[in-house]
Amino acid sequence: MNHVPWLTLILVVPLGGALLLQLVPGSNTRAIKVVTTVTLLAVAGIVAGVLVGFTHTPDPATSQAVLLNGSTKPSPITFQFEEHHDWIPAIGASYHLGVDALSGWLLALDIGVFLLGAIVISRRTTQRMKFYCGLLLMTFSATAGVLLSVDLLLFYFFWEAMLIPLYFLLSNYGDENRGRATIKFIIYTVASSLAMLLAIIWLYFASQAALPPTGGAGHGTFDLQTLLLTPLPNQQPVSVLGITTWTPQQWAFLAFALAFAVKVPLVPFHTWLPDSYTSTPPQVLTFFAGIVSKLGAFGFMRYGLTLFTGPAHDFRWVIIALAILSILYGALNALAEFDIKRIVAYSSVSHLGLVVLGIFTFNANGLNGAIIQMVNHGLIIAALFLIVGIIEERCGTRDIREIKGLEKRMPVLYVFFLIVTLAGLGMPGMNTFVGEFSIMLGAFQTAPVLAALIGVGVVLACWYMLRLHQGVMHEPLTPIAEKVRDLHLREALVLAPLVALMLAIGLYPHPFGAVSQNNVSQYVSVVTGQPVDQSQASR
Amino acid sequence: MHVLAAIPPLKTPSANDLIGLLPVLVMSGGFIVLMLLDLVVPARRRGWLAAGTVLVLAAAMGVTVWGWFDAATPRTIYFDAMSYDRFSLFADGIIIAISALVVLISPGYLNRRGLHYGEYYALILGAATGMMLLAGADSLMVIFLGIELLSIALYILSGFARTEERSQEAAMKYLLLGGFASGILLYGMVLIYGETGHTQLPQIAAVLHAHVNDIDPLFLVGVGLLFVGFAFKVSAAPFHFWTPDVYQGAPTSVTTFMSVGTKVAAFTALIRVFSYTFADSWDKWNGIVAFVAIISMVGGNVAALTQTSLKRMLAYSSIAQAGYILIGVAVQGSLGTIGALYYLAAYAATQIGAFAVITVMSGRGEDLDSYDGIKGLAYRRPYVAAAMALFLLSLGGFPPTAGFFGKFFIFGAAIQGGQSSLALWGIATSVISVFYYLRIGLLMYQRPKEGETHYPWPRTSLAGGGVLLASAAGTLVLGIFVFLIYSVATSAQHAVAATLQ
Amino acid sequence: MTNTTLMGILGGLLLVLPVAGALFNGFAGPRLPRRVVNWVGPGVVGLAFVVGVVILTQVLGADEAHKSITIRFWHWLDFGPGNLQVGFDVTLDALAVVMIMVITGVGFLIHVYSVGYMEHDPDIARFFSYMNLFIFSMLMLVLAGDMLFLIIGWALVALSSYLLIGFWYQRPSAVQAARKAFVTQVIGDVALVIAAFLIVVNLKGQDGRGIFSLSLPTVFYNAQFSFAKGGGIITVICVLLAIGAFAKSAQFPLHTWLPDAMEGPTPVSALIHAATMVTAGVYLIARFHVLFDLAPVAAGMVACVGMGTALMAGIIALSQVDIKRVIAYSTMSQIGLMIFAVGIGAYTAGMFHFVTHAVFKALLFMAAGNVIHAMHDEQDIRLMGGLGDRMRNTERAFIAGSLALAGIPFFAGWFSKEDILGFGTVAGPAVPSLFLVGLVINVLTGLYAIRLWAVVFRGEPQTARVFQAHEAPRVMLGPVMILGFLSVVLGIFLQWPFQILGFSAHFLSSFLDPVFSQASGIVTEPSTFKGALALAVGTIFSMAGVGIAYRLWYEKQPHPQEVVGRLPRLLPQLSWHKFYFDELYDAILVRPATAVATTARRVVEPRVMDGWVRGIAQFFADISIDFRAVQTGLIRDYATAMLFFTGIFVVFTVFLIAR
Amino acid sequence: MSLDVFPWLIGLSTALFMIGATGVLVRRNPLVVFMSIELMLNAVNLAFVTFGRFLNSMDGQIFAFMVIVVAASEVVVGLALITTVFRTGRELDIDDLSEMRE
Amino acid sequence: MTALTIVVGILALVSAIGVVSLRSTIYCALSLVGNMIMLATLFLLLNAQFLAAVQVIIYAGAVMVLFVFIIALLSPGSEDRPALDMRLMVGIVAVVYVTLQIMFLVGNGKTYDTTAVACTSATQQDCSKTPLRGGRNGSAVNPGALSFYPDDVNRTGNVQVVGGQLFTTFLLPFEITSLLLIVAAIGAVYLTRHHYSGSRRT
Repeated sequence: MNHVPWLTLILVVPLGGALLLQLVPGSNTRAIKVVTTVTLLAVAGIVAGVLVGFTHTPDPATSQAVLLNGSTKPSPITFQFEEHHDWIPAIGASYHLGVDALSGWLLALDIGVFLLGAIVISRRTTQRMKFYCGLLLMTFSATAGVLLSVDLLLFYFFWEAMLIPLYFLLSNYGDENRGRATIKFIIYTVASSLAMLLAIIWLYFASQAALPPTGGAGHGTFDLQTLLLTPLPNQQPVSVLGITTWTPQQWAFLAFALAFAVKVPLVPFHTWLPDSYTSTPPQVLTFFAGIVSKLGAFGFMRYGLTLFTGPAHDFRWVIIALAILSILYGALNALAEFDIKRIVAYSSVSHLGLVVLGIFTFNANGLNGAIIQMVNHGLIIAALFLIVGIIEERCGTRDIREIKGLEKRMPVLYVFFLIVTLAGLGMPGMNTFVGEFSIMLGAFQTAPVLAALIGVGVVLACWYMLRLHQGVMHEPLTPIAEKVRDLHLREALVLAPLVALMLAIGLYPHPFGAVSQNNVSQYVSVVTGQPVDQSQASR
Repeated sequence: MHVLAAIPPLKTPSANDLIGLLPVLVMSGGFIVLMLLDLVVPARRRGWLAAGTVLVLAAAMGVTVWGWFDAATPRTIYFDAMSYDRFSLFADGIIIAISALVVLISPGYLNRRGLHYGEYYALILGAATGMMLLAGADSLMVIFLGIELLSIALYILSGFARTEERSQEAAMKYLLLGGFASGILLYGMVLIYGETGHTQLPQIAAVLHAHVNDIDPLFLVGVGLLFVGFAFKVSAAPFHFWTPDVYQGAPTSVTTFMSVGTKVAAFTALIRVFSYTFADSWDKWNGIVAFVAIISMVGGNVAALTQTSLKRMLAYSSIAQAGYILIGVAVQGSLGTIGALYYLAAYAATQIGAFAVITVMSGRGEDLDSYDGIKGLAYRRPYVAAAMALFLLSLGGFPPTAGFFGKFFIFGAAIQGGQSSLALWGIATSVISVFYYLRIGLLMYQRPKEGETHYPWPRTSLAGGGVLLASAAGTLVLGIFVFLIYSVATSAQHAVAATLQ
Repeated sequence: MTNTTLMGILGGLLLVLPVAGALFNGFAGPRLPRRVVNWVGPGVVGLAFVVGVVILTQVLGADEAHKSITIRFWHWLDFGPGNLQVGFDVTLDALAVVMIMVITGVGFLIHVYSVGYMEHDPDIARFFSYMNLFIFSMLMLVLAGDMLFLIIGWALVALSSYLLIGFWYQRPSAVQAARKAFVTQVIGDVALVIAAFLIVVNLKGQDGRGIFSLSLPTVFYNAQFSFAKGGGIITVICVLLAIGAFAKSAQFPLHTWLPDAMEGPTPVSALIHAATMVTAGVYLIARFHVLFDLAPVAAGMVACVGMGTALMAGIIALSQVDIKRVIAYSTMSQIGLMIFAVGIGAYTAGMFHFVTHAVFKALLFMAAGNVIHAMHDEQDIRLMGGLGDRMRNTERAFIAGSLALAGIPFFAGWFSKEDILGFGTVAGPAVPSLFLVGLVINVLTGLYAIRLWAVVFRGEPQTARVFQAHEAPRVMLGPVMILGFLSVVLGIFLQWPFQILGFSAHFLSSFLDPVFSQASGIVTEPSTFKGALALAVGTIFSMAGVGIAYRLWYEKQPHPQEVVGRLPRLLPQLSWHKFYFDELYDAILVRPATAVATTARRVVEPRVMDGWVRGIAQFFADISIDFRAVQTGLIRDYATAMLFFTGIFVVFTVFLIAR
Repeated sequence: MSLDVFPWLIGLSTALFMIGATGVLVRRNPLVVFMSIELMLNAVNLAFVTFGRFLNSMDGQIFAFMVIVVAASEVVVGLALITTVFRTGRELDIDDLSEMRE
Repeated sequence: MTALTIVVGILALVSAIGVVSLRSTIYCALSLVGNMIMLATLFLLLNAQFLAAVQVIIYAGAVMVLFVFIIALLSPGSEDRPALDMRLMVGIVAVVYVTLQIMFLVGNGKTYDTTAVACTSATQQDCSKTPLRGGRNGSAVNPGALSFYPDDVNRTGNVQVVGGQLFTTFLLPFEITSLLLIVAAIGAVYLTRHHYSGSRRT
């Protein structure tokens, strides 16, 4: 196929932009911002093109997996816009990109939050803008790479590479605690990711065991499509110190799950998040909180469900329990917190627990809901952090007890904040309701009690979101809030599209289901082992 | 009377042997020439010596590259004294390259430190020659001599700042402990010689292969002692004690050189001896190697965790890196060797870069060594700081840098070889290592406070910048275009396997 | 133009008008002259009322097949066959029309009233924005043709209520009340959502194959095939629906928010917390009557809860001193009756009482609003008294409303309330015990209704402010008078038992019949004799209540304090402290939840969750120091260690490997 | 020389080697430490020659020769270093060389 | 012969202990000289005449003279008493244990044929040509390298044979030693040279 490598362009154009930035003098902040924004706009154009060109119900034959014996077979998950080149031929690692509905939506979110991140940069809030913008563009490339790669090694490559620009961003911008928080984040992530690396290597050798005696590739594979169609050898449980534990495949799943659970994060692997989110400035958080944590959930769905169907079932309830724990625990912490940024951070823990729960329902409603909720969360968390950031900047404190009655001084912010709060608490009619309802339905189909537990979480969410919103907006003005000014036009223009999207998705979420249902049914089919048409009629 | 009939006839070396020795010949020739040149070059023009050294190294590199194609079929020269194969040429290439990089950053550094003497270049070349001999050695005798050649040169280089107490102390420690370790190494060689009747590796391998089920404990003791000797040279724990002290005390450019060169050469020999010559008794010695690997990874990384001296931190880090590479030795299978070679290349590019930053940034007074010295570096020398950060990330094993694929292949080898526990140790300690690498990064990017004085970093010279650029490029190329070095390492592995199995 | 298209346009218009008003007032309002806002706010609701009337005529004129029309605006969500598929549907039928008429009609009057009431408030635009949003939400709720949209509307009214309760956001008590109301509502939402799940998962078609749909017509049509009458699942569904309804309608045990909600401006109380929103629970049960008919146990529970709440609220209303709270408890009590009605299957009766109650309760609130307005925001009735001389028209309207509330014959409330009690004699659990409770409630209603009138408007003025009070302006008085008129005649108009002047007898019943005709469990009318008896007894009790109250509070013979003194101490205590529900919930829900949250944040998070991370970090930092201590700097130590480990290797080799 | 002495010579060599090693551990005078190292190398030489004798191999003697040469050069460098370090008249104690630690 | 060996061996041991235990540096050096001479004697007994000569000339001669010279230069009277501490314990245990262990391993019957008589010439009969296991195994691989019987070598001349080997089979190692010596020389010169600043005028 001789088509334009659109997906490669998505990865390369930002890097090109970052290089171009080096030619701009550091003092010319306007030019730097223009270059960054234009680069991202160009990428946004490509992403939009890809999404428009995305076929809702593609012919499965268009996405062929190359088996280890050299033959091809339709991939269980249909990817589009595929690009396939050798990378390290000796070990069968390939540069294999592709997009499915899951990655498509997240890609849209990705470019969205990064564009937002680029727009909110200002000379006032961001020193050394060239450095910053370069890192921003690199982070985008890495996150997009995570979403687009179909090869496990390539996926891991981007997964870890993402940490580098993030490390610089987090360690250079933020309050005085940023150093510790950054190291905590990186260590957490690296520790879990390295476990995943071992699991990836194990998968490779396990696939090698399935090689035909003669002919074929001669080596194992990292390719997701191939791995999905490669039977793994029979597994004996590993015994550690004489105690029989799990099979290697189960261990591998646990390693993957750990990596994703940290990134999401699921309680009890979450403690990096409040620290990190609290010490990071809002312009970084727009994309850091906006996309990075979704990648964990993405991983659960893309790899956890597909490569490890057996272990995913074995440990399903463990993950679900952690997800429920995250929902409730995050909510409780948000409820007792006084730092407005940390409240938002804990709310994020709670929300993302729901996403993971949706994924582990193993049915179309849950998975579709999870996809929607990932996008929603990206929008909400970005908006919330921007708002909280504005409040912090105006008031000079983050203590909810010291800020009150802002509605009087900031009526415009109040409206935005209200809508975002409502979205955050899952108000029916808002975007999150679509996702939450779907996930709850999926969870209900899995086990009714889950829906009830989520219900408790929803009530708590309502409580803490209102506590946050009312806490800063209502009651008589405190001295600290006496002189604050309302939103600038710029700030309002940044928040407006986010809020508009929240309302729009709530009003017309139809595109989500329309685009995703084909791929989602494939995921469900893979994880449940039922054929695609049957898996659709779950229960 | 047939007096001579009773003893074997003498064998005569041929011209082919000389061809196989070409890289070493160029180096040693250059060594002699530079030593003589030093006598005539005026003191103010010692930069010329550096240029001359680089020329020699370039010539050697040319010969090595030529040899890569010439030695498509591996062979041994001088009656199994050395091998002429891609395995040793791989190491030669790295050694020559890092020597060139070190020589490029040296004049500026030595001038600032008031140490710019001509002997320096001759000694660097001498040590490099020793390293190449060690890397190509195919007999115990050449291994020993190679080690001694490089060691003696490095003893002197460590004490090159002869008026400084730290430098003296470093040299003394290195010398005494080095001699001690040489003794242990030699005793191991004796036992192996006594148990096999030979000192040439191919013949030892043949003996072992023929008697694989009948291994004498004494031989294994010899293997163990030999390994101790090697472990000392690659600074693997618990034989690493000299490393931090010597790295810290020696002039930084020397540390740069020896931290990479010694390791590359010694590991090349170690792999040749253990993974291939002793391959048949792998199950007898792999426990010890794995033990040392684990101790190195844990000890190196943990001790580096709370360091406040840059050079010591990098020293402990290099101990840990030795542990990772040892995993490649401890596991059976070609991937272990390939991984170790890849790791060595990656380590060379990265470590030389990291030390080069310290070298290039060292001012006239004390060496840049304390953590305080790099605080806020990014605000004054953004590109240098960025390069340093890249090297640190590579040491930490982040893609898209070289370090990632080094670890990837090593862990892959461990899993393939059924030694997942080693890989687990590896990742656990990698996590620890990330902590202290990133801490340096944080310091460099720490915003300087108003009116705060900082370490007087010198201006970056063209050569210094070039070296940093080259290391950074190498780090990235090894991290992205993996197949380049991977295929090279694979053919190196094929070569060593062909000569010894 | 087909009927469906027209109805679609009308339905759309109905929804769009208030939304447009809300957006206009919200965004443009603050920058426009006050007059514009004052026109736009009520105007859009008035227009909606007109549209509602057109819809009414359409439904009245429709043939049998088109009595209920469902229009799909757009596909809302589609996860593929067998999974969630939802359309934005609007259902227009008699039940919806009745609701529309009340919502837009009463709503319009209250909007007009607000123009006067909020005259001095600078945030009038925001106020009308919220009010319009409420009208939209309520319409969404009643028009929804899909359970999901019903839930959306359900939650949106809660939102509007929240916004309006907390309208005066600088009052901490208002903020608290708003949050309390909203959280309680969310509990109801969750119950509804789970009910929806139970329905969608269990719904089956005639052929026994699963139908994955939340479309209300589909659900109602297929309910009979999916659920066995009295089965466990349908009972759970109905209990959950009922919980939703209880939350919205302030029924036990989710009732505590309503009195607090009186923190909002009085028009809000009139519109939301009396006339419309709180009765949505009644609407919900009526709407889902098909399901409730299949679950007699759940329906019985609903009836009991309704009657119980009615009794409890009646008792509480007796002792309260805040004018709005008295009316609020009265509302709670009356809604209890409605809930009782729909619980026993008397859906029409319930809806009838909803309509009349909307009228007279809105009236009472607005009249109370006039009083508060005149008293400069004073709400304590103990500080009033004798206002009737200064606010004659208001007093007249108030009396009309009170009598309607008390169920004095031929007032609107009499028709509807006695209708419900009549059904109580033949249907529901434990007949006729709940009817007997109803009689008690009749007495209580008379008592508190007349007490309020007597204390506020009669007697001696208690403060100087009373003397400055003056009648409300026309814009406020007008709606009050209109509603006062309706309180008198509406019952006659809607349920006059004889055919007269072209209006059919029992107009409302016949209008609603097509909706409830499917209902299998609809109660039979009580026999004429029983009905007449119940009517008579009920009326007597109501009149008795009024009479006693008149004696006690107007004539003060005996003085009410003496009577209270003669009662068991517990009763007035319970009444005054609202049966201690706030304290109870605080003790068993709020405090424990807060304590758990605080523990999570202060103890679990730093010690446990972060503790294991920090513990590991600290551990490594500690052993790092130990490791470094090994590095003594002494050459001899280094050599010793090397020799030692070499020896270890020798031992290891000889004794472990070489064996 | 008969084969009977073979194990004794190897044993002697080991003993000398370990005595040398012990010398490195216990002595503080750098010169004596150095001598101890020389002792170790000598012990190795003895083993080389012994093995070579009974293996009928020349490698042992050649190797021993190399060891002697190496030892000599090490001594040259080592003594030069010791003179540099201790020339200033400080006490001959290697324990003083412990500025760098941990 | 054997008696001489035993005596020389014991003397070597004693002088070695002297090196590490004597307090005065100069005595240590003298002990080392003694030790070297004993070893040279053993070399002679083991038919390594060239090596014995080298040992005496280079070691006992040149190297030890250098030692004594430096001792005299730096600290003629310095004393150094080994302390009784952990290090000494490790050392003593190591000496005793390792020596016994190695001897035990050597004498386990596998390392060498305890009953055999070693041949001294290729043509000798009634003896073992490969008394050591290493010889037995090794000669199967490369018999040429393992056929330097002492009598045959002596007949040619030990020095001639060693020299011949050095310049043929072991040419490369031999050349490396030359490099080594140059490096050592440069180093020694550099380290001991007087300090100067600026240009050099030697």
